Parts: sequence; C-alpha cells; structure tokens
Amino acid sequence: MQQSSKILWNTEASPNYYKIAFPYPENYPAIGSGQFFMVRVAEGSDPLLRRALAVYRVGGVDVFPELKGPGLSAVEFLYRAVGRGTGFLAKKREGDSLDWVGPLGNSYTLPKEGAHHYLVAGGTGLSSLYVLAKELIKIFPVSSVHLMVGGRSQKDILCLPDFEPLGIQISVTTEDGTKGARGRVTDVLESALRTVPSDSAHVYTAGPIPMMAKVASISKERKIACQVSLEGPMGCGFGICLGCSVEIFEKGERKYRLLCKHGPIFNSEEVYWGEA
Amino acid sequence: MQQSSKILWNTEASPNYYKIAFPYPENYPAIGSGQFFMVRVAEGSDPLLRRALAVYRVGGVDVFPELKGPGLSAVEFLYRAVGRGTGFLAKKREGDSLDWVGPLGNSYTLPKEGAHHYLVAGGTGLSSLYVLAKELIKIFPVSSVHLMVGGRSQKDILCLPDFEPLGIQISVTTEDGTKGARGRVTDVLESALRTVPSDSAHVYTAGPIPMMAKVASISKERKIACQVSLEGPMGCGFGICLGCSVEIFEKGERKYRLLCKHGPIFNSEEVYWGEA
Amino acid sequence: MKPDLSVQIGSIHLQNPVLAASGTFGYGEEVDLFDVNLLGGIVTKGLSPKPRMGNPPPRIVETGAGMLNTIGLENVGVEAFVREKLPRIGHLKAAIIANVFGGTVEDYVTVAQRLEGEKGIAALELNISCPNVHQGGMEFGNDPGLAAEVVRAVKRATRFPVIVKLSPNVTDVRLVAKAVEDAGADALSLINTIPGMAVDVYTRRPLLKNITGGLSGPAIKPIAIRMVWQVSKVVSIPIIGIGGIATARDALEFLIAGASAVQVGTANFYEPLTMPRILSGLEEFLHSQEIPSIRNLIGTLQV
Amino acid sequence: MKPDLSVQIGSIHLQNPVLAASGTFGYGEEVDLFDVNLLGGIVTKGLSPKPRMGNPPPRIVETGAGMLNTIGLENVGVEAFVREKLPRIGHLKAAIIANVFGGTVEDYVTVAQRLEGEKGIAALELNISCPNVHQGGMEFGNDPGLAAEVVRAVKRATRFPVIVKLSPNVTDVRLVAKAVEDAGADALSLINTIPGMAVDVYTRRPLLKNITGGLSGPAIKPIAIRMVWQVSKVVSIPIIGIGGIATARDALEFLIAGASAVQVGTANFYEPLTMPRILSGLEEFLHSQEIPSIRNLIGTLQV
Ligand SMILES: Cc1cc2nc3c(=O)[nH]c(=O)nc-3n(C[C@H](O)[C@H](O)[C@H](O)COP(=O)(O)OP(=O)(O)OC[C@H]3O[C@@H](n4cnc5c(N)ncnc54)[C@H](O)[C@@H]3O)c2cc1C
Ligand SMILES: Cc1cc2nc3c(=O)[nH]c(=O)nc-3n(C[C@H](O)[C@H](O)[C@H](O)COP(=O)(O)OP(=O)(O)OC[C@H]3O[C@@H](n4cnc5c(N)ncnc54)[C@H](O)[C@@H]3O)c2cc1C
Ligand SMILES: Cc1cc2nc3c(=O)[nH]c(=O)nc-3n(C[C@H](O)[C@H](O)[C@H](O)COP(=O)(O)O)c2cc1C
Ligand SMILES: Cc1cc2nc3c(=O)[nH]c(=O)nc-3n(C[C@H](O)[C@H](O)[C@H](O)COP(=O)(O)O)c2cc1C
Ligand code: FES
Ligand code: FES
Repeated sequence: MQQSSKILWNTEASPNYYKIAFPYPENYPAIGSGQFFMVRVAEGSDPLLRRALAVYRVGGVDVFPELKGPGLSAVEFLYRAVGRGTGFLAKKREGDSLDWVGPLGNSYTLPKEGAHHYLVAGGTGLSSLYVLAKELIKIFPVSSVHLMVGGRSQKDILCLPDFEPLGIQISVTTEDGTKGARGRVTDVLESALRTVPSDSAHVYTAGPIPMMAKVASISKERKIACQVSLEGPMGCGFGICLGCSVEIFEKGERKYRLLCKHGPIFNSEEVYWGEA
Repeated sequence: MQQSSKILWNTEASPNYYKIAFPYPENYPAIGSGQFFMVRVAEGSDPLLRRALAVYRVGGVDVFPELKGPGLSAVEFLYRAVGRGTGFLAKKREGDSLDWVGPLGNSYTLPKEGAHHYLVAGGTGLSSLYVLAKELIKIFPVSSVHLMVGGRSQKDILCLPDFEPLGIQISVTTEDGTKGARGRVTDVLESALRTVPSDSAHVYTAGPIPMMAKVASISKERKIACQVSLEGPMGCGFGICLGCSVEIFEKGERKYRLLCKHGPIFNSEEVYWGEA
Repeated sequence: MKPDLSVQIGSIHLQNPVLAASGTFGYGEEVDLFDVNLLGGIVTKGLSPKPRMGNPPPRIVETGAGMLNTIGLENVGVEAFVREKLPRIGHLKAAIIANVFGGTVEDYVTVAQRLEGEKGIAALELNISCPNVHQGGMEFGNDPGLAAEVVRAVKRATRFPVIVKLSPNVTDVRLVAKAVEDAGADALSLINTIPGMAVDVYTRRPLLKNITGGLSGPAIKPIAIRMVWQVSKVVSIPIIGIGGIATARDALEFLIAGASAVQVGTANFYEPLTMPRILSGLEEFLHSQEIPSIRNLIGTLQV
Repeated sequence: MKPDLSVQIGSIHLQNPVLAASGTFGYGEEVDLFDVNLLGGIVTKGLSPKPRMGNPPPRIVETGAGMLNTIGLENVGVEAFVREKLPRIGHLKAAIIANVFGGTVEDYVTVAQRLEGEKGIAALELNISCPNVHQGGMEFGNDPGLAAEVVRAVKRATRFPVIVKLSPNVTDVRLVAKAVEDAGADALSLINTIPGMAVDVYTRRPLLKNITGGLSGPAIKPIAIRMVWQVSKVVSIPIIGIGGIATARDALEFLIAGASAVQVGTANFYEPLTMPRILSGLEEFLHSQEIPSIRNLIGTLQV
C-alpha cells in the first residue's frame, strides 16, 4: 500500500545512524522478515527516487514503550545517513510527513526444522534480522537463535538493547576491539559452524557485500543453508522499472532477477558475488 | 550577505498567509524600506530558484515581543502560499534552517518634505510598507502618514494590529464589505487626494498590478509623486541573470531595467503598465 | 456534469488521454496499487522477436530531477507476450499498445507480423531510438530516411494503427516527424529518453555498467514540450506527448502545446499513484475552468 | 601539502579549473558575496558589435531542477565592454574570457577585431548557438561547415586563443567538434543550453514571451557529461565542461570524463557561493584522496 504518515520519531541511534518510525495500524498488511518499504525523501523532484529501507521493528507498546496507549502500533527502520537521500531523510523531524510504499519484496524462508540459527549482521544489515529473530523464536527454542553482530568499531554496533529482551544468544565483534571480541564476525561464525552438524544449522545474513560473500562461502564449505539480504539501486521497488536486476545462478545458468520482487532475500548459492 | 539561519517562527497570519522570521543581529546590514531577501525553499534542486520576499518587519523586542531577551533582533516576512515555492516554504517549521541572501534591491525614496503620505496596499504588498511607515514617522508628523489597505474580503486584510501601535491613520476597504468600508482602496485614495495640494502629497504603493496601475494613474492625474513596488520572476535577485527585466520609460524612451537591482521600487511614471 | 476526458488518436479511441509509457509499467499486470482499467492506455515494454536479458547492472542512476537507465530493452519476446501476457490484459478498457523495437528493419516486421490479428491490441508503437545494426549503430530515429523505411515496412505487415515514437536526439525533430508521417505513420509519440552519463568520482568509473543511459523524468519535460509543439506545427497526424509528466498540470502543458494524449513514465516509479492522480486532476481542472471536454484544450496554445 | 588546482587550456594558464559561465556572472564585477579573484576565470556575457536590449519579459521560468531563459543576448556591446568593463576586471588573476556571438560571420569578426590586442583578455569564447541570419535562422552550431567557417574567420582576425562553445542541439556533437578543431579552434567548451518550453495552463500561453528558451541547471548535467566524454574521445584540444555544475562532485565528474576545466552557470543564481565552495571541495577531495594535482584526474575515466 501507499500512504503518507506523520513521523513518530527520527532519532540518532549512534553517530550517523538513525531510527525512524511512523504509525502502522494492526490492520495494515502484515510484514514479513526481510521486507522493505520505499520512502520519499524530498517533496520536490530532487532527489527523485524513493529509498529502500528494510523494516527493523514492527509492533505495539510491547515493542515500543514510547507509543502512548494500547492499540497503537508502529513500524520502525534503522538507517545510516550515507548519501544525499538518507542525508535528507535524517533532517526530517517528528510530525513531518513521510510518504511510503510497502511492505515490498520477499521474506526469509523459515526452515521446517533446525537446531541452530545464526543471524549474521553488519551495519544496518542488522535491521532486517529483528523480525526474523522474533519469527524464529516463535517456532524454535530461543537458545537455538544466535545473533552475531560485527562492525569496525564500537559505534558501528547498534541497537543491541533492542535484541536483549528476546533472550537470544548475542555475540559481538569489532575489528578494533572497542566492543565485544576483537576480530571479524565471520570468524565467529566459522568457529560456531565447526561445532554443529550441517543439516541442523541455518545461516541468515545481512550487511556489506564482502561480509555476506564471506558468510556465503563459509556456509557453502560446510554445506549449510544460507540466506542473504541483498541491496542495490532501485528505481521503483515493485517490479516495473527493471532497474534492480541482480545476477543470479539458477541451475548453473546466469540470469537476472529483480532485487525488489524476487529478493531482497536470496539463497546464497544463487548469488553471483562478482569480484568481491 | 548570504547565510543559513534557524527559523524563529513560520505561522499562519490568515488563511494561506504566513509570517516567517529568523534572527537578524543588529550588526547585520541595515535594511531599507522596500528591500527584499531571496530565500531557498528546498534543499534539493527542485524547486531550483530562490524566492523573493519583501521585508515586512525588522527589529528587537520592541517590535517582536516573542523574542526572548534584549539584544536579540529578527527580520520578518509576510507571504502568501500561492505556488510551489511558497507552498514548500509554508511547510517549514520553527527550528528548520532557512538559507537567505539579502538585503537586496533599492528602497523607497524618502521625500524631503510633504504633509501627506499615502501608503496604499493590497494583499502581501502590505509587507513592504511597514518599514516605510516607520521611516516616515521618524521624519514627519505621525498624523501625516496614512495607510490604506484593500482586499477582496476580510481574510485578505492582514496584520493591522502590527500597524496600530505606530499611531498612523489606517483606512480599510473590502470589495465585499466584510471589513472596513465596502469598495476599492483606490477609491479611498482618489477621494483623499482630492482634498490635498499636489506638491504636499506622496503616494507609495505595493500590491497587485491592476491596483498599482490604478494608483499610478490617479496619482498622475493629480501630478502627485508616486512610488510603486513591482514584482516579477527573478532568477538571482542580485543583477547577474538579467532575467528580471521590466520595461521602463526613461525620458520617453523604452528601456529594460532590472527589477532586482534598479528596483523593486520605481517611480510610477517610469513604469510600463502593459495592457493592464 | 462530468467533463469528457475521451480522446481520439486517429482511429484509436481512448477513454482518457493518460497512458503508461513503454518500459515503465511492465506488461500492465505488475501494479496493484490502483485499478489499471481506469487508464487511457498501457504501452507495453518494448517487444523484440526473441526474449532479451537486457544489460548488466547497475542499470539505473538518479540525477537531478531525473534518472538514467540502461535496462537494455529486456523483454519476454513477442511470442511469450502473446501467449502469457496479452490474455491477462487484452480485455481491459485501457487500450493496449504494443511497443516494438529492433536492430534491423526485419526485426520490426517480424514482431508486427506475430502480433497481426491478435485480439486486445489497439495499436503498435515503434521505438526507433535503437541503434541499427546494419548501419554501424546509427539510430533509426536519427535519420529521416531510415525511420521512414521502418515505418513503410511495418505498415505493410500490419493492419494495426502504427504510432512512431521519436527520439529527441536529433538536430531537428521535425524532419524525422515529417518523414515518418509521409511514410504512413498514423500517429507520433515523443519523446524517448535523451542519452546521458554519470560518473562515480571515487572509483572513476561510469555509474552505469553500460557507460551511458537514457535520461528521463521531470528534468526533460521542457525539452519534450518544445518538441511536441514544434512537431505539431508541421504534421497533421495526432501526437502523444511524453517526458517528465508527473502532475495534471504537466499533462495539460503537453495537451495545450499540441498533444492529443500523454504517456507517463518515470513518475510511475517514484509516485505509483501518479496516473490516477493526473486523471482526477484533469477532471478538476476542466470542471473549475468550465471546459466540457479535454479535446477543447488540445493544441490551443496562443503564441 | 596544498593540492595543485592549476590547469592549462592550451596556452591559457588558469589558477584553478573553475570558471563562471557566460551570461551567468555579468561582466565580473556584479557579485560582491566573495572574492572573484579566487576563480580560475570569468567568461563575460556574450558580446556583439553593437549594444543589444535583449528580449521582452518574461525571460525566465523555473523547471524541474532547471530553468529556461530567453535573455536574448542582452549586452553592452563590445565598445562599451572594452571602455567601461574591461578596465575594472582586466587586472584580475582570474582569467577573463570574452564571449562573442553574432548573426553573421562578420559580426564575430567585428567583435574579435575590436578586442584584438586589448590587455586583460585571456581568450575568446565563440558562442555558435546563435541563429545565422544569412542561413534562414539555422544555428551556426548545428552545421559543422558553418561552425568551421566562423572559427576560421575569427582565427584570422585574432591572436587570442579561440574557445568554441558547442551547442548540444545536434544529432552528433562530435561532428561539429571535429570540424571546429580542424578549423583551428584552440579549445572547446560545452554545453550551451538546450531549447525548451513551458506553458501557462490557465492563460494557455507560453511562460516565456519568446515562446522557447534555453534549458540550464542540474537537469541537463547528465547530457553535458555524456557529450564531454564523447567529444573527448575524438578531439585532442582541451575541453571545458559546462552544464548543471553545482558541487565539487559535479565538477569532478566532468574533469574525470575528459574536461580540463569547468564553467558554472545557473548555480550562481540560486547559490551564489557555489564557485568558492566548489574550489574548497576540490581541494578537500584531492587532499583526502591523496592526489597531488587536479591534472591527475582529467580524462581518467575507466570504462
Ligand atoms: C532492499 C533494501 C533494503 C535497504 N535497507 C536499508 C536499511 O535498512 N538501512 C539503510 O541504512 N539502508 C538500507 N538500504 C540502502 C538505502 O536504500 C539507501 O538508498 C542507500 O544507502 C543509498 O543511500 P542514499 O540515498 O543516501 O545515497 P545516494 O547517494 O543519495 O543514492 C544515490 C542512488 O543510489 C542508490 N544506491 C546507492 N547505494 C545503494 C545501496 N547500497 N543500496 C540501495 N541503493 C543504493 C540509491 O537508491 C539512489 O538511487 C536498503 C536498500 C535496499 C535495496
Ligand atoms: C521583489 C519581490 C518581493 C516579493 N515579496 C513578496 C512578499 O513579501 N510576500 C509574498 O507573498 N510574495 C512576495 N513576492 C512574490 C514571491 O517571490 C513568490 O515568488 C511568488 O509569489 C511566486 O510564488 P511561488 O514560488 O509559490 O510560485 P511558483 O509557481 O512556484 O513560482 C514559479 C516561478 O515563477 C516566479 N513567479 C511567479 N509569480 C511571481 C511573482 N508575482 N513575483 C515573483 N516571482 C514570481 C517565481 O519566482 C518562480 O520562479 C515578491 C516578489 C518579488 C519579485
Ligand atoms: C526504465 C525505463 C525503461 C524504458 N523502456 C522503454 C522501452 O522499452 N521502449 C520505449 O520505447 N521506451 C522506453 N522507455 C522510455 C519511456 O517510455 C519514455 O519515453 C521516457 O522515459 C520519457 O518519459 P518520462 O520522463 O515520463 O519517463 C523507458 C524508460 C525508462 C525510464
Ligand atoms: C540566464 C543565462 C544567460 C546566458 N547567456 C549566455 C551568453 O550570453 N552566451 C553564452 O555563450 N552562453 C550563455 N548562457 C549559457 C551558459 O553559459 C551555460 O552554457 C549554460 O547555462 C549551461 O550551464 P549551467 O547549467 O551551469 O547553467 C546563459 C545561460 C543562462 C542561464
Ligand atoms: S526496483 Fe524497479 S523493478 Fe525492482
Ligand atoms: S533577478 Fe537576476 S538580474 Fe535580476
């Protein structure tokens, strides 16, 4: 659906990272893990195109204590002000209106069984894993869900307090050791995967391409199912511009698939990682 | 000068009419009656061009009781949300930043002598007359200054309470009689001028072209000096685009003059009123 | 009384003058944010004899009030269009116009022949902004003679009305317009995208894999209106205006300048409700100006 | 170390690659919001043999990320320029480039002759986007032969380096570029404005008195970059990039695509500090990327 809503909050979560939310009544379309919205960042025609934001959290007062009153609910996004579009977005304030289209795209496929679920996040990739974590703990023991968050430095480790109440396992790594263990999140994943049987483990990842490529290769080596959340330029977000094509291998054949419609979630073996 | 300032207020003065203000320290360039500023209405490149706004009021707590504390001062503009540019402007809020260039243009010429000063305003034209009224009452008796405000209806009669403390004479006319006398402001001027000697009277006018053209012709008939504030599309506001040319008669010869640099204030006889 | 929005493009009757532009609305079945049957028409993604994968990504980049694309004419091919897409849209009240392109005159003819006689198609639109493979990559649309040749060949192969979509990338668009009119075109549509380019200053590579791409969106609107007006002065066949249309006012500018209908492209991407909003905006405008029919506005520019 | 911004346009040395475009910065003395002596150069408003009043208003209209203008080449005439304007700017470190236009070849020659030998001028820039009065209004810049003729005639009349400013309004800008290079041009600048139009839907009149006007601003940037890149592949004389430049990043795109310098036009109107900001932005970029000289970037696009 498409609508314009008043912004509930648009606050800095960490230097240059923001959380933005607007009301999302219960009777609006259900949002699956990994789905995204397209939001307009300017009223005029520059910047022209909407920006894609993965849904971070969605829910009522249980999720957002700042919502005043029961019956209210909201959807929240976590984003980094990197370029012009997200820079404009960061200047919006509570009460300004935000025009959105969504929810869009496919979702993570929830496995029928599995004793170990590894959610591997870098940067704002974390945002597409919150709803997934909640979906997983509904059907699997909470102790089977393991969130691994990596970043360059302390300031890139975002929003852990949001995840803690879920009760899942959380591992943090930073390259400079300013938070959690020093190292790379992919090393943590690698050693974790060493201890588990392939067919009981599932990997889900979202973050920078090099990180996801590494996660994919580690999983492949161990023959563990891995789903990745891709990003890339989008013109529309709902399948009509053909601007978001990504290269995919289907049965060994190279094909283009639409990031916005067939994705953003893909099985990692299908993805062509380029020279990365 | 050029600067970006935080908006102090941007409030509706009457349906579709707004007052917008930002801090303007005492040591900033002095502002003459009739001068204008160029403001950006969007951050991106659409709308592209700045919009011209005539200075309405400028001063400290004496003028703006809402300023918190002595030593502070501000400049205020009165505008009507008519098109895209002013529509965008109307959405800005206290605390948003506004990028401006100014003060620009020439000013009303204050006469050496004169027993009667008629300030004839329509719509937002009123805005360029407040500073003029204050300048006039500094050098002439307050009773010699007469503000005549006209509009279609009550809601087009703006901001009279701002003028009342000045102590000048104020006449109000509306075409539908919903405020002040029923009729046209030009009729009020015409009858006032009938009672005064030509060389002691001065007319200053700002508003819609048809109104100003009429004011000019009434003044011309009585051989009374009349200054008008013109409006028109502007590309830059400071003399480099040559986009704002207006047709002027200088010694009977048709010439182009820059609205932004040689104007916006012209002697009414110089102005080519077109087919209006 | 409800104002009359219906228009005529030669023999094609449209319930209103707002069409979705080729390549910006899929095959008419992708969008579910509004009822597409409200539209005047839908121009399909460009069809070629065989399916095409299109160009490698990145395929789009945003520019000031515009975007560049190098989709590369990805399409399902005329065969799959007729078999899989047309049955799902051919019954609509919105006219279905099949956009056709090729690298040789034969390509155009092949597609036209395959479409010939198919139910549910109102007209063909020939995209002549494609490089002609036999002429060293020179665009059909850049050369009045080549453009006329394509039109003549397609006219012989089809009974559908033929709309020729002009490229803006020429010194004088009127020459091509005249040439294709003389060759038998039933209508013209303009403009297609304008070649442009953008550079990543950090990697020092083009932002599009294909180096250059076609510029579309509000940025090109003034150029498109100028060309529609110029062409309307020299041809007597109807014109469909295209380029940066995003509001009812934009559409009105084109209609007044000489277009009998308009196509909306890029705006569908960033504002998916653009077309229904233009429709209600046109109605409101006619109503408030007390103009009974949109046809009263076409080509009424006073200069 | 401070990065080196200086560039060379043939024999013309510029302290940096940022120039004010013709018609968008007066005669170099109108702007007092920053020190114009910081600029690489200033291209004057187009000069004709006699003063010209220009076109009747309205002369400008805003469009999506752009504007249309029909100033109509209003100028003080070459005589008044030499007597009144040049003495006030001729001493600057910013290079003064005199922009010249005409309706006949003789007009160009007349202006060039009057400027010949004047101190304080670094080069002439020929605006060939003017309708040729002897050729029924066909633009000099649309015809490689006509364009070459103007250049040859002016080259005979002047010892100043001659920069030829190309019109984008052609099917293949490379043909004109090659022709004027062969005719002796010392450098090229591109692009000039693109003809466009806008309509007042209430009065049904054009929003410009002159009906059509030239489109400039960010809207045209991708088209300009594409043309600079295309031309840079076929000529060996230096190119000055123009079109929608508003940020250091924009300027870098042009330089990387093949321009040796850039001109800033419309941005001077809506953001008067654009040029000094681009200068500091270029310095910052070179510094952060550890590139010693801006010349290391020119034409380095990897495709
Ligand atoms: C499915 C999906 C989900 C996303 N979720 C998030 C999220 O939750 N949080 C977040 O911070 N960001 C997210 N992004 C990226 C976000 O959409 C921004 O567009 C991107 O970061 C570019 O930022 P910008 O607009 O400020 O940059 P600009 O420089 O203004 O972008 C210029 C253009 O490039 C495109 N572009 C450039 N890089 C990217 C990229 N990495 N991904 C997408 N488009 C790009 C933009 O869409 C735009 O059209 C997501 C992208 C996708 C495709
Ligand atoms: C010297 C001067 C002083 C002004 N002072 C005031 C003021 O105090 N209060 C106020 O409400 N308005 C004032 N205006 C008009 C104001 O600048 C707006 O630009 C104008 O009302 C157009 O509104 P818009 O941008 O919303 O319309 P849009 O439709 O967005 O304008 C489109 C373009 O047309 C130009 N334009 C159209 N009509 C006018 C016009 N009448 N005057 C100037 N430009 C126009 C705009 O500048 C813009 O470039 C003044 C104009 C000038 C020249
Ligand atoms: C992503 C994209 C794909 C396009 N594909 C086609 C196409 O297949 N055939 C065609 O004739 N035009 C195609 N066009 C051109 C549009 O139909 C239209 O002529 C152009 O975009 C200008 O209109 P706009 O500014 O409203 O987008 C495409 C445009 C875009 C943006
Ligand atoms: C108001 C205006 C006046 C112009 N006058 C001239 C001129 O006299 N001679 C000329 O060669 N170009 C002239 N130009 C074109 C500019 O120099 C420049 O080529 C064009 O505007 C594109 O650059 P921009 O997008 O940065 O404005 C003018 C442009 C504008 C907007
Ligand atoms: S973003 Fe338009 S098709 Fe995917
Ligand atoms: S507005 Fe640019 S010269 Fe007056």
